[in-house]
Parts: sequence; structure tokens; C-alpha cells
Amino acid sequence: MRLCLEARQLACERDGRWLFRGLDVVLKAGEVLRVEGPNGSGKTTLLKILCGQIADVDGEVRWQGRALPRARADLLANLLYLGHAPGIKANLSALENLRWYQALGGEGRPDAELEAALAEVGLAGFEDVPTAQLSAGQKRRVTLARLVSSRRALWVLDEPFTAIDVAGVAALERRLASHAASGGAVLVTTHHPLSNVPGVRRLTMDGQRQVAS
Amino acid sequence: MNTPMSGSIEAAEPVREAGDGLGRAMAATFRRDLTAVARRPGDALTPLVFFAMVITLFPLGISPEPERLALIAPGVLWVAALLSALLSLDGLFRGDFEDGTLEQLLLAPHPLSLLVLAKVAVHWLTTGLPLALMAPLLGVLLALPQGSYLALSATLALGSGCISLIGAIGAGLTVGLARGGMLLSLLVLPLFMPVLIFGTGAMGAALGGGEWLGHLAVIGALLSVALMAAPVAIAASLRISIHG
Amino acid sequence: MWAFFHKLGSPRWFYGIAARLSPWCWALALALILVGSVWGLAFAPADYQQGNSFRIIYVHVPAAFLAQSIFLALAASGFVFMVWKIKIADMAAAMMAPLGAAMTAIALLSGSVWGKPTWGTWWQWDARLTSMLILLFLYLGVMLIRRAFARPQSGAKAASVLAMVGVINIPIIKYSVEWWNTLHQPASFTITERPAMPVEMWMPLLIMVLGFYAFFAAFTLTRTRTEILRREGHKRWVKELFEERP
Amino acid sequence: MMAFESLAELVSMGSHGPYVWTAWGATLGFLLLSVILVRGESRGVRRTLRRRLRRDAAVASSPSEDQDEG
Repeated sequence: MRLCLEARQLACERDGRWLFRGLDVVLKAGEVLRVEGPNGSGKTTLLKILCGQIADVDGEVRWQGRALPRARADLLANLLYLGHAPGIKANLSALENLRWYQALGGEGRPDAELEAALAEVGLAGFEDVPTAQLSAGQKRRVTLARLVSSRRALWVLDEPFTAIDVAGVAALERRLASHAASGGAVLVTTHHPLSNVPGVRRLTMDGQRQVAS
Repeated sequence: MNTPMSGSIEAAEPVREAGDGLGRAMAATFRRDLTAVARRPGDALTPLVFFAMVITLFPLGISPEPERLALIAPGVLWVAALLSALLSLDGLFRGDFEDGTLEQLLLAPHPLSLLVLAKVAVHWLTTGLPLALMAPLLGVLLALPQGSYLALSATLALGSGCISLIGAIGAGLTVGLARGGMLLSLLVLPLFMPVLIFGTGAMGAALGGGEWLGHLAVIGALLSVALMAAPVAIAASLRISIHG
Repeated sequence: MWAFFHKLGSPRWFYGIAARLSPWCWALALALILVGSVWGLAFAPADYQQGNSFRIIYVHVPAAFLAQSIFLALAASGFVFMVWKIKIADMAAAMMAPLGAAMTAIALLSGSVWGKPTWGTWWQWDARLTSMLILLFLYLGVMLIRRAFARPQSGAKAASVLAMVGVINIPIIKYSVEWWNTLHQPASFTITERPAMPVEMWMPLLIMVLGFYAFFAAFTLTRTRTEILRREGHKRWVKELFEERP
Repeated sequence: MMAFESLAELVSMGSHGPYVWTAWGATLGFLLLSVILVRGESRGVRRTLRRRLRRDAAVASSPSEDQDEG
């Protein structure tokens, strides 16, 4: 079944101010949608609404044609969300962290595949080192290893390019492109132009916080 | 349908229904937290050391005579154990909150209240149970009369279950707050008082040679109420702290 | 039915209704409390055991009733706010919580003042007073958590959850404190346990209780209207309202 | 029908007067105080709201850059 996430007439009021109003979003299989806008324009909030984490908003979010509150478990089963925080437990090894995510998401990949994913992001040999002892860049790559090891259809990434070197950026762009090409979908917020990712659609949050009347 | 792509990992999974796997997710969370505690045993020892230190304050503060200590021993032991468990509650979600794994837990396709139960179980296993096992040792320090040692451990073992469950509600509410620890104790201490009353009540009955299993049964009843009602409240408070 | 329920939720509609209701509540409260006070202080007979100190019951019991009813109201409005997202319920809860806490404190104060001539001490770990003291801690917890969050919306939800958790625990606390009390003190004389009270004794009590509830209604209606102006001040209907009246 | 013969007796209430009047004074005093506070709060909020509305009106009438649609 083709992936389809859409939101109709979304309106979110935060403490008396409209973050955004009358917003329509459609994300289908094979698409990369980049959300851009000044800080505080509600990018992260929009992402959380589309993942069913924030519910008290006007308008409707539909996953595979079904309204969210009912379809929420199915959406989460296909969702890979990377927030600002790394999502890594410091005193556990990279492998143990990935194993926990596998079990949490019910994917149950064998360890061999997790080790292959860690190798692919350049962490070969660091699988069993407690992540507390890894460098900041290496920790970032453990988070990105989740992109490789987990084959969820919908990726929602909040500023994934922060603290990544040039080579890492290119590798991540290739990964986003190949995920879209293979039938997945990516919703990403970044100040990065994503120049060599083909067919990137853009959604601009104007950040004009009108008064909620 | 999966078109092979460049890297060694196949293409994205076709869209699938949310399968079961709840048991596996809870077991994995339980194992992960237990490993995390095992890796840093210092954290698990802190409440026990605090318990012992608080107990040694009383003979210094009141009097070394065994007769006077024996009078206050049941109450002091139970209150000190309760405060030690309370001390460790602030760290229940704070670690996961800071490194972002708590947000990921909320994103799992399983009921959050059951996943959270796994975390609370680890907290009880690494805090409540050790306190209950250590208490008789400290009972000797306070000249606790014979006959109430078993009651002490049994009531603490069950009672600390209630403390972990109800305390986790407060921990969930205050995890996002800078100085949440102090506020946490203020929120949950009133809710611990029934457990304290029946815990010390059981020890009093045991001392008097009477039947104390009835009191233990009441604590068991409190625990089952907490087991049913607390997880929903814990999940709600975590969603408030993380998503506002 | 749903239309009415939804209308109830609109601050504008509530603002109008409360404007018409609150004066009547204030008047009713004043009348009832005045009559109850005069009757209870000057006309009701003294108690054969406690003498005139018994007259404190006419403030202690209404305050204790209100203290517990307001906490129930906090939990109920918290539920309505969390489930149906009706903002008015949260505004009312935020406004009535301090009154509940104050009534609990007054019940404690009047209870201990009453205890002095009866038991000879200012504080007695009587089952009722102890439960009242724990209720005060629950109130403080709910009020503190509401202000502890950066965003008022999170604080409101946290206060609602805590109020609901608290209300489930109130009967448990009451039952265990009463059990604890009988365990340590064989049936001591509790200040309000009365054999059948003659009508000229309980009638002023009933009037005072009704007066306190009328006061609670008036207090909450008026303060909620103020809170509506605080929170919805930027809304168009508020501007129009204030532009008409100079 | 009055429970007391004289005003003095009403005040002293047979040695219980201080207790009764303290409890009653505190309670009725609080009720009165909260009425005053509630009225003060209401007037204060209305005053600040009117002042803000006047300020917004002034801004709106002068050539303003952002149209503050209500």
C-alpha cells in the first residue's frame, strides 16, 4: 500500500498566538519534504503534530487515509523520528542502543544487520564501546545508524545535519535520496539547502505569529 | 516490490500494520534499564547509603539506650526507607529525558502506560527491594524488638512498590522542570501516608505478637490499586512534560 | 445536547451568563451567612458538654465541607478540561484552588482553636484534623505544579492530572487515617461527632453551609470572569465589549 | 429566646468567648478579605486591559506596519 500522510487545515495556537493556520500538508511515497522557516516558527511543533505526538490542534491529520487518533499506532509502527537530542543512553554500547530500538519498534533485526549498519556509518569496531566514551561526531553517527538499521517507511528528521562534517552531510543526503527512491518518504527540517537530493519539495513556515482571535 | 538500492541494506519496508510485540518491547526496556543500572552500580547504592545514614542520626539525636530506641524503631525505619525511595525517584525519568530516549519511548507503537510499567519495575527492583532487604540489618542498630523483622521487610517490599508507582507520577510531572526534585517530594508525600500507616501498623501488630498479615493484605490492596491506576497517570504526566 | 455543551465551553457565552449570575450569588451568600452567624452566635443554645465553644462548629463544619467539595470540583473540572478541552473548566479550577486551600486552613485553625477548651491543647491528632492537614498538602501540590511550568498550558494539564490523582487518594487517606486513629487512641471524643442535634442547633449550621457554598459559587464565577479577560484579552469580542463602554 | 441575657455575656460567652471570637473572626475576616481581593483583582485586570486596548488603538490609527487583524 502506497505511503500517504496528509494534514488538512491544521491550526495550532500556542499561548494566545497562532503558530500557523489553515496549513495543508501532503507527503506521499518517494517524496522528500523540507520544512523551512525562522526559529520559533513552529517547525518542530508541526513535525510533532504530524507524528501524532501533539493532539490538541484544529484540523485533521490522516495516515493512509485514516484519521490520526485511530491510525496512530499504525503511523508510529512506520515512523522513524530523530529529534534534536541524540536518543542514545550513554552507559550502553551502540549495539545495545540499536537493539533496544529494534525491540521497541518490533522490527527484530538480527545483530549481524545492526553491526553492518554501524559499519556503514563508520563505527566498525566501536559496536561494544559504551557510547559515553565516543566522540560527539561518533555519537551523532550512532543516531544516524538507526536510519540504516531500521527500515521504517516514514522518516521525520528534526535538524539531522547539525554537527556533521562535510562527508557526513553528503552520505546523509545520499541516504535520504535512496530512501525516497525505494518508496519511503522523508519529512525534514534543516537550514541545509539539500542541493543534491532530487525533487525536494519545500514547505515554508512564514513565522508570522498573528494574534489568535 | 523492494527495488534493490545501492547500499547493502534493502529498500524501505512496505507500510505495515502495528503488530503485537508489546511484550518484547517491555522486556527490552526492562533489560535495557537493568543493564544501565548494572553499568553504574553507584547510582543504585546511593539510596541504601542514605537509608543507613538517616538511621544512624536517630541514636545520636535521641538516645543510645535500646529501650528508648526500640519504641521509635518501627516508625523511624519505615519513614527513613520511604524517604530513601523518594530520593531516587527524581532520577527515574530524568536520565532518559536528558538523552532523548524518553521522547523515543513516547514514539513507540505500544501503550506508553505499559512501557512505563517496565521502567517502574526496574526502579522497584533496584531501590525498593534492596531497601526492604537491608532494613532488618538497620533494625538491629535501632534495637528493633524480635518478631517484627519479617513484618518490616515484607511491608517495605510491598510498600515500596506503591511508592515507586505513585512516585513515578510525580517524577513524570516534574521531569522537565529544572529543580523538579524538591517539588516532586512535595507532590507525592501526601499520597505515601496510607502505605506508611499500614506498614508501621503491621509492625506494631507483629510486636504485640498479634496477626499482622491483615495489614500486609491492605498494603497488597493499595499496591494493586496503584498497579491499575498509576500507569495511566504516569503516561499522561510524561506526555505533558515532553510535549506540553 | 452537544451544542449546549460546546456553548458552555465558549468563554464569551460564559462571561455573559456569569455576569448575570454572580450578583445573585453574592447577595445570597451575604444573606445566608449573616442570618446563620447571628443565629449561631446569639440564638442557638449552648452545648450541654462543651458550653459555648461549641458555636465554633458553625464556621468549622462549613469550611471543612467546602474544603473537600472544592477539591472534588478541581478534579472534575480537570477531567472536563483534559477530555473535552473546555478552557473554562481549567480557568475555574485555577481560580477556585486558592479558596479551597484557604478553607482547609480555616477548618484546621478553627478546629484547633475549638480543641483548646475541649482537649486543653492547641493541636490534637484527631482523625478529622489530620485528614484536613493532608488535604492542605494536596492543595498546595496542585497549586504549585500549576505554576511550575514555563508554558501555562502545560501547567494547567499537570494540575488537572494531579487533582485527579489526589481525588482518588482522598478516600484512601481518610480511611487509613481513621483506622490509624482508632489504633492509637481508643474512641476519643471527636469534636464534631454528635448524638442527634436538636433542630435549633443544626438549622443555623445548615444555613451557614449553604451560605458558604453560595460564597464559593459567587467567588468562582467572578474570578473566572476576570481570568477570561486575562487570557482572552486579545480576542475580538473582548475588544468590542470594551470599546462600547468608555 | 436569646441565648444570652446581656451583651457582655454574649462577648464573654462564659470563658469560651476568646476561642469562639478568634475562630469566627478569622473565618469571617477571611471571607471579607477575599471579597475585597477579588474586586481589586477584577478592577486591576480591567484597567490594564483598557490601557492596552487604548494603546493598540493608538498604534492602529497611526500608519502601522503590521495589520493587527483581530
